[in-house]
Amino acid sequence: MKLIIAIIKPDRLEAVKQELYKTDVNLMTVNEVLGHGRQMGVTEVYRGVKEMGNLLRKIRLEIAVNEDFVEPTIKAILNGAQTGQIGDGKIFVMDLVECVRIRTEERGTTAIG
Amino acid sequence: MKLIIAIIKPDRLEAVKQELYKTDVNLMTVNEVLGHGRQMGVTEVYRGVKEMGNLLRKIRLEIAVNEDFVEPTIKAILNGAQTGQIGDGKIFVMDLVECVRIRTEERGTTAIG
Amino acid sequence: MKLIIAIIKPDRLEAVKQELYKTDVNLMTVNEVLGHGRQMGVTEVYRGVKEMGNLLRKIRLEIAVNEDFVEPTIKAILNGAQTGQIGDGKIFVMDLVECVRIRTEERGTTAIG
Amino acid sequence: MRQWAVLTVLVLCWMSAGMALATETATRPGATLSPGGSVQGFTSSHGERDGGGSDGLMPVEGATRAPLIEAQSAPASQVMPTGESVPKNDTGDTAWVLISTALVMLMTPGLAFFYGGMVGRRNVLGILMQCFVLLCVISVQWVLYGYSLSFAPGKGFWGGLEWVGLKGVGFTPYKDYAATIPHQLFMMFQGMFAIITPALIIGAFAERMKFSAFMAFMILWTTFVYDPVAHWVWGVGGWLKDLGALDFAGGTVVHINAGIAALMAAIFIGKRNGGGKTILPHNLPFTILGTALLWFGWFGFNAGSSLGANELAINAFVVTNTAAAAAGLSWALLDWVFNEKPTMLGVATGAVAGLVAITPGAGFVSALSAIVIGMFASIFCYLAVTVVKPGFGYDDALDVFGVHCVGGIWGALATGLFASKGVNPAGADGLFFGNPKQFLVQLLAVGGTMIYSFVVSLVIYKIVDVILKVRVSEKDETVGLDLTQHHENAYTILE
Amino acid sequence: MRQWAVLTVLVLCWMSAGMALATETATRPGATLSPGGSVQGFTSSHGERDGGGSDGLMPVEGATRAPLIEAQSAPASQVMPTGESVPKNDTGDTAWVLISTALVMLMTPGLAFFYGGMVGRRNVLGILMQCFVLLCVISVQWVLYGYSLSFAPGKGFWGGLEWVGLKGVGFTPYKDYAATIPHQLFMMFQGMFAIITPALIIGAFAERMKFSAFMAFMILWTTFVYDPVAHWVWGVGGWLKDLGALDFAGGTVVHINAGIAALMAAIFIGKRNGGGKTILPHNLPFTILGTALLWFGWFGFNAGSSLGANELAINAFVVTNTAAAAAGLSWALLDWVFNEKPTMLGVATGAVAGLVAITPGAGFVSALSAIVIGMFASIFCYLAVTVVKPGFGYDDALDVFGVHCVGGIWGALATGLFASKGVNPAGADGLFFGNPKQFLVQLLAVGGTMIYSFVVSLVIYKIVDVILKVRVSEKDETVGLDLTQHHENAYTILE
Amino acid sequence: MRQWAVLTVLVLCWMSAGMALATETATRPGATLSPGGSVQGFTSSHGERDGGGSDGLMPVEGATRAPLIEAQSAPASQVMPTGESVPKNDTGDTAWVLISTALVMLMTPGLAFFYGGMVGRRNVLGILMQCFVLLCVISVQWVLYGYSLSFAPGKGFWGGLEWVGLKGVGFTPYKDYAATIPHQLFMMFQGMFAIITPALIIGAFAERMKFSAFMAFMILWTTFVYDPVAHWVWGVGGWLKDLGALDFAGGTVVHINAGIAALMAAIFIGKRNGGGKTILPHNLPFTILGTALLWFGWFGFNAGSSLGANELAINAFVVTNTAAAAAGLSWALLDWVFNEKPTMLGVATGAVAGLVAITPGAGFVSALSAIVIGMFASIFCYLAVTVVKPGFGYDDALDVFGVHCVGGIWGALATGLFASKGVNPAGADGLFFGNPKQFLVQLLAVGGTMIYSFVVSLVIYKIVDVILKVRVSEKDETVGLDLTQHHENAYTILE
Ligand SMILES: Nc1ncnc2c1ncn2[C@@H]1O[C@H](COP(=O)(O)OP(=O)(O)O)[C@@H](O)[C@H]1O
Ligand SMILES: Nc1ncnc2c1ncn2[C@@H]1O[C@H](COP(=O)(O)OP(=O)(O)O)[C@@H](O)[C@H]1O
Ligand SMILES: Nc1ncnc2c1ncn2[C@@H]1O[C@H](COP(=O)(O)OP(=O)(O)O)[C@@H](O)[C@H]1O
Repeated sequence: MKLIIAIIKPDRLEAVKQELYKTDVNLMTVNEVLGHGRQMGVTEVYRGVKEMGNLLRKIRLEIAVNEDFVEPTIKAILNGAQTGQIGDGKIFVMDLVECVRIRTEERGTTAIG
Repeated sequence: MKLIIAIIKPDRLEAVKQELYKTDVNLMTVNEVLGHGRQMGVTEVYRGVKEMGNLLRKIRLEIAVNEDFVEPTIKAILNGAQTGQIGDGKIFVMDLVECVRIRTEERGTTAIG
Repeated sequence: MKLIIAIIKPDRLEAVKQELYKTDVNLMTVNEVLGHGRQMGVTEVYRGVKEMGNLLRKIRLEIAVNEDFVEPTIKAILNGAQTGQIGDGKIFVMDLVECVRIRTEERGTTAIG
Repeated sequence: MRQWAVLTVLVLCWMSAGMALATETATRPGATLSPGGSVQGFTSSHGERDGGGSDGLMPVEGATRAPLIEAQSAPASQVMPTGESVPKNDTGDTAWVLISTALVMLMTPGLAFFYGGMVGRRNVLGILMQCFVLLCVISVQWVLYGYSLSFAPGKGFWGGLEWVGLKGVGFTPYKDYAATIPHQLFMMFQGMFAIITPALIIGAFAERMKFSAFMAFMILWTTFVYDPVAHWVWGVGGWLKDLGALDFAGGTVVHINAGIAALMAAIFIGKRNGGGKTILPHNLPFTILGTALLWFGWFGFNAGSSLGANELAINAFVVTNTAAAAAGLSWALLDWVFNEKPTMLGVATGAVAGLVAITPGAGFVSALSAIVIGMFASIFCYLAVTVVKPGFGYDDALDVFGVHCVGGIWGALATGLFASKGVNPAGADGLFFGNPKQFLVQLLAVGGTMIYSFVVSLVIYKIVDVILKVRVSEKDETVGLDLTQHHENAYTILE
Repeated sequence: MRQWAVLTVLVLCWMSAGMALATETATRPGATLSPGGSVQGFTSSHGERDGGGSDGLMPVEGATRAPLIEAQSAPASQVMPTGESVPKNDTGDTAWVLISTALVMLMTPGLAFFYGGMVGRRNVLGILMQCFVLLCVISVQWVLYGYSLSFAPGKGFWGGLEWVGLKGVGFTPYKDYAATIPHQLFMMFQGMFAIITPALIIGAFAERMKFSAFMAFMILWTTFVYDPVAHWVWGVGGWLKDLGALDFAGGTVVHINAGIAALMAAIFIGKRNGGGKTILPHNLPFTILGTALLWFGWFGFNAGSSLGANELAINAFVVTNTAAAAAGLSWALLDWVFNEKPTMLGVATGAVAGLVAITPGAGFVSALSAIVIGMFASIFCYLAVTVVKPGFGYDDALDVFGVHCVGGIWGALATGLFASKGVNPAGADGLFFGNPKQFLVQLLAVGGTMIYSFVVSLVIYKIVDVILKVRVSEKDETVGLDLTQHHENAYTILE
Repeated sequence: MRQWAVLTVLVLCWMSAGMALATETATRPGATLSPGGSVQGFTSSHGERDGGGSDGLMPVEGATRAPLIEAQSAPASQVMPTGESVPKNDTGDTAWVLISTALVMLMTPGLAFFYGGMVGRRNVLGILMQCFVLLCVISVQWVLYGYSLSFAPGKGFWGGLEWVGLKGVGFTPYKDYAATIPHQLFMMFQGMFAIITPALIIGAFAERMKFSAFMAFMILWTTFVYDPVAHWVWGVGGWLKDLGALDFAGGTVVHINAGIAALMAAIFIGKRNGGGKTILPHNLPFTILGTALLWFGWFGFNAGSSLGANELAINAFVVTNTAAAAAGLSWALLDWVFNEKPTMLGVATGAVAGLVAITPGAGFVSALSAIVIGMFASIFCYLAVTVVKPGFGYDDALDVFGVHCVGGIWGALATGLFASKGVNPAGADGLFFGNPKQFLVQLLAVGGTMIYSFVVSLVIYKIVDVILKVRVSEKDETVGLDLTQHHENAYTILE
């Protein structure tokens, strides 16, 4: 089991979700984060004082999947999120030791989906 | 050392916290996320246009624990969060390679608690 | 590759960022969380009813780095975030199995930086 | 429970007061001279062109030999010289009541934000919606039959149906209510009161009432509780008016009336899930915005109730501001003493309590009395909210009873204490100015309203509950009223 | 597309109506007796000191033998006895119009919040900025030359430049516009209308218009569309005014005018990225706050358009409140039927639709008619928003066309149906009161305004687009207007 | 530091101006003819029933042979024919001042949101609380003794204690202040000014002042700084009034006075943690809401200062709106030039600067002058905020000095430049209309107020600091004032 974390642009969320559905990945957890990367922020000005904002709004997806879903999930995210422009984001994959479905107390690979 | 991530229903947070205290787990990090799972969202309507909201507010707990606290922590979360209804959430467990307490620069298992 | 998660005090973010830049760590993802730790919250009162708030605003940093950057990154965070007072936070380090740059589809250690 | 015992004793006290008064009134027939209601005239000025010379009186242009403002009661009418029977509109008075009407209208959205800021993020639209829908429904109800029920003259209990659909409600003044502004304007001004009164109740059952049941309850409540009580106190022929009860701008009709219905609703709908926990306001600035709009609008509510740009309006304006300020300050001090720090919600709550408390007496008391009334308003309401509510254990979520009913009772009684003919010659003196009977009259008005309102509200509540079930399901309550009752989210979480 | 065919048929209908009317008018020369415009006088009261005795009339102090309010049209002026030519300011009327002017000013920020709450979090400042900048720019434009273009008397199309820089616009009343308030006050009151009208259009191209292009478009639009159309309907010598079209407070000039320009803009700027998705309001309480301020301000807009604290003001006030309420209720019911639950945004939208619809008829229809007008306003606007918009496929982001143009058309026509001399003797009867011609006149006014506004707006749009490019880049649209057009964030995300 | 040198030179300049003036005044005894203060009468109209015929004058009903508005100064009183000594209330004037009073009250919450939106999320309640508590405390102080200190007649420095507790402040007009409205109304109207003035200062020490110290400072400041300065400029016997300084609605008394105290506070309380970083507004829409309420309320502030619904009110209304608009526009252009994009906060700041700058001259200058005054207001304030503040290095967090003091100084001087008897015959001509002396008088008033206010404020500050310690601990500052000073959170983070 793996935990996939993806940082994407906010306006790509809808497309990524659609791609994930196609790949039969329906479960995920989403939140808003601020990303600091290659992409330059937009200058802000308050009463004539410039502020170089370097944190940009991004969406963070957290998806737990079984091994054989790892590559399809990555592909789906790439399909949905790639624009070819700086700021497209990253995907991180980590090992998942255990997974529990709270409702049923099922564990492991059956609990994940 | 393990990092336990739990996604629970917002209204269960208080109960989960109480259960964790009983298990002597007092340290945790919490934030609000949106979950996409089996549970169906509530339809939203804006000026007659329906929008099928499928992301639901959830609470994400992040708890770093030593090995022997893993099972008790999972139990505590199950106790507090389980309602038996769809949307109860998931628990994910991952390996923690290192842990540092910033204040004291302590490392490892002594830093975790 | 490692994923470093740091929970710090909100007002230390700027300092931590400066330290990270000095260490040549420029990429990171940030969000706001609520921490429950040793630090006591501030009592709130609404119409004469006291509420003991025990969740405090913290900042969570997520930084993916290559192996040889792990210690420098930890050092940088410690430098920026340490005040010596309760509530300074924690650093967690986890193994990263894979990393993908969405824009270029590069993978592994070249994708991380 | 000990608390209910205390309550019983209070009711008994009230009843003996009523009997004492009844006896006294029976023996002294001249007792009903001072008219109650919002339209207190300066009867002493009749026929004097330049009454302005005598302090406390204000000549109104164009009202040459007529009373400045028509007192609405029969005795006052008698003093009007014959042959002066055609009242005329005064543009200045009309302008002031026009804008006052707009100000009172703004109070309902103000209240929506006052309440809306205090509830959770997932229930804020529920509050806003209930307030706005009342604005819509009662506006229409009022024009169709509400005004007629409340103000058509003649009967003791209800106003009858002569003025249904505004038939006969035209642009010439109806002198028994207001002699210098168009009758329709008086109608509209009063309509805004009929809107905000049920809206006040919303705070009691916040976060847990089903919307359909809400609608049914409110339409019935306005018709069978608000309209009659308004008639009692302000309508020609109303029994409390004839008794001489003083209620300048609606302490009894609006605040006690709504507050006691709120208590009933809080008791019978039951505690919120989680057992009537503390309010954790999701957006206190909204609550403060609401407070600001309420305070602003209250100038129309109280100073507009003089129904003209006259000196009574000035008095009402000054004491309204002063009492609100004193009460806000007083709550801040209570918080400072009992909770270490003065709180913003406390000051806001105190200010509203002060505004409530000064409402019945705004045209009868002086600015210095207003300071005292305001100060004590916060003390009583603070006790109601921090001691009485937890003591009895009802979950009056946003403290409608604790602030509006308790503040209103104090205000009505304080009017019986502090009222002075020095302020308003057409009013009455209170206990502190040598007239203990006025205090008993006030007590009777308060008690009568409370009992009627509680009982009838309860009957309506039970009927609605049987037909529609008043409370939402536990699941809906958890998800929140916004999504379950209105299919909307107040805020986007992710964008 | 089928829809465009329907449209063509509609235009043809309108043209034949116009021709029918032209023929009739040619044969019946007395047809232009009833003055249009906002300043409807009670011509029947001329010369009567105590006209107050006859119901429906209100004597204004100091207007002893002059018409109460100067009707602005030539025929009305004729009835004024000679030797009465020096109009005087009335303090009550002045007070009411002063505060009305302030109320109308508040509507522009109200609109900013109404719209601002509906857009995404990253575009809210874009909306607020556009509204505020219009408040600034048009305020200056109006003083410099806008008022002159709109109201300087004499020409049929434009008002000319006599009053540029307020030259000659002093403090004595200009009786053809308002006989009892200072001329400068009339100027300022009208100025607030000139501000909010272009502001209404903002909703159509929300989230995607470049700020520089916006500025250019709006200055040109106000000069070449708003100013002439205002002159047509309200200016001395305006052709629609002379035709006898009734538009009490700006249904045609403000709402139809802005609404049709909005449609043009929505069509030509194209859909938002993502293809004109639903609105997901980032902060509905802001939208409700805006609705409250709009409703509150609309009392100034409509009841202030009587230009005095007179009975017309009362009538306008009452019907404004009633129509808004009825429309809010009606939309709630539509939502209840078609979407299971009544929604807060629905009630707010309905209320605004009702306010729009009652605007042209506020001084001509009764409260009961207002209920009908309000109810249908929501029905028509609901259809426009849920059926017509998706049908044609334009992306009128915040439904300016669907609410303001459709509501305005319905209101203008409804005035031709429900207007009654029983309400306003100086007005006219509508179709339902036996005068079908008035309906045709209304139709002609509506159609003329729509065609002129659409065409000229389009020309201006195209010119601006060539020079400045109207639409922001796709990247800027994604990031949001707040950051890209104004270098600001509405909210801190992290602190 | 070079900056302090510049400052010294400026002070020297001011002193020589004063001396020059003193010499001149000594030799020309007729110099005090034009009354200062808010109650500028049209003395030329005395005794003319139909003064309305001459442009620029407005007859007020019922003031037949009396001056339209009683000028408050001795010279003006002299022109009043004897036998006309009983002033009468006018309902229209009363209505306008009533609503104006309510409007000015609304400015304090408006300011709360204007400031509150600009601070961090954890300090917003701190701001709201300070504003609201001032509304409460000063309302009570004013009734108890503040009004007496400021306006009781006779002394040059303070007003004395004759009117303590409103003793003798009744409903008949006090003609030296306002001849057509009840005295208590004038009192209340002025009370709202006494509330907002200290509230303005809050922005300077935002996010770091201890609440207890705040309370102490503000009560003392209002008593020892505001009350006397108000007396100087507006009170019968005040020395600046007698000197002929023009301050229509409080440029000196309110804005310069508060602005310089703010500068003092910013300097002595020291920079915020992190060294006086930029403002990062946590909720700019709140700031815009506040701006809207301020603009709206300012109509009461300026146009209400004419104390009647007269032509001065109209003039003040028009120039207020025009100057605000021109200044908003001007700041937008500055931003466009220097920061690539016009910003919303910029337009809001500019509008407030324009409102500040037009305040002293609102009753003396024309609309075209108002455009110039507004334009330059933004230029000067922009410089103050972006050049002067960083130059000197004080941390005036929300730019109270930069906007209110600088804008106020410019406004006071601009009045000395642009004032014209063509606009207000009872006023004076300014430099550009051939009267350089007026400019010197204005300079003297500005300088006198600044020095007095700075010095006395500093003394009060130091006393409070010794007793209570003014600044919160570093830890409390980090956590934020909401939690540490008021035990509340403005928003729930998690629900
Ligand atoms: N090493 C990293 N650790 C944590 N987050 C990262 C890392 N690299 C990138 N990110 C996240 O991904 C986002 C996009 O990165 P950026 O360098 O702008 O994109 P790209 O190089 O793929 O075009 C960043 O804003 C940040 O949130
Ligand atoms: N595989 C997954 N990866 C990430 N998050 C998940 C996953 N499965 C569930 N979740 C999270 O848990 C929440 C509850 O899941 P759901 O399927 O509705 O609950 P259950 O099946 O336990 O009743 C989801 O809303 C989502 O946030
Ligand atoms: N074991 C843990 N698991 C998750 N989060 C933790 C853990 N320990 C600490 N934290 C986070 O770190 C924050 C600071 O912890 P705290 O105990 O107050 O600090 P310290 O002991 O370093 O002074 C907490 O508020 C919490 O968010």
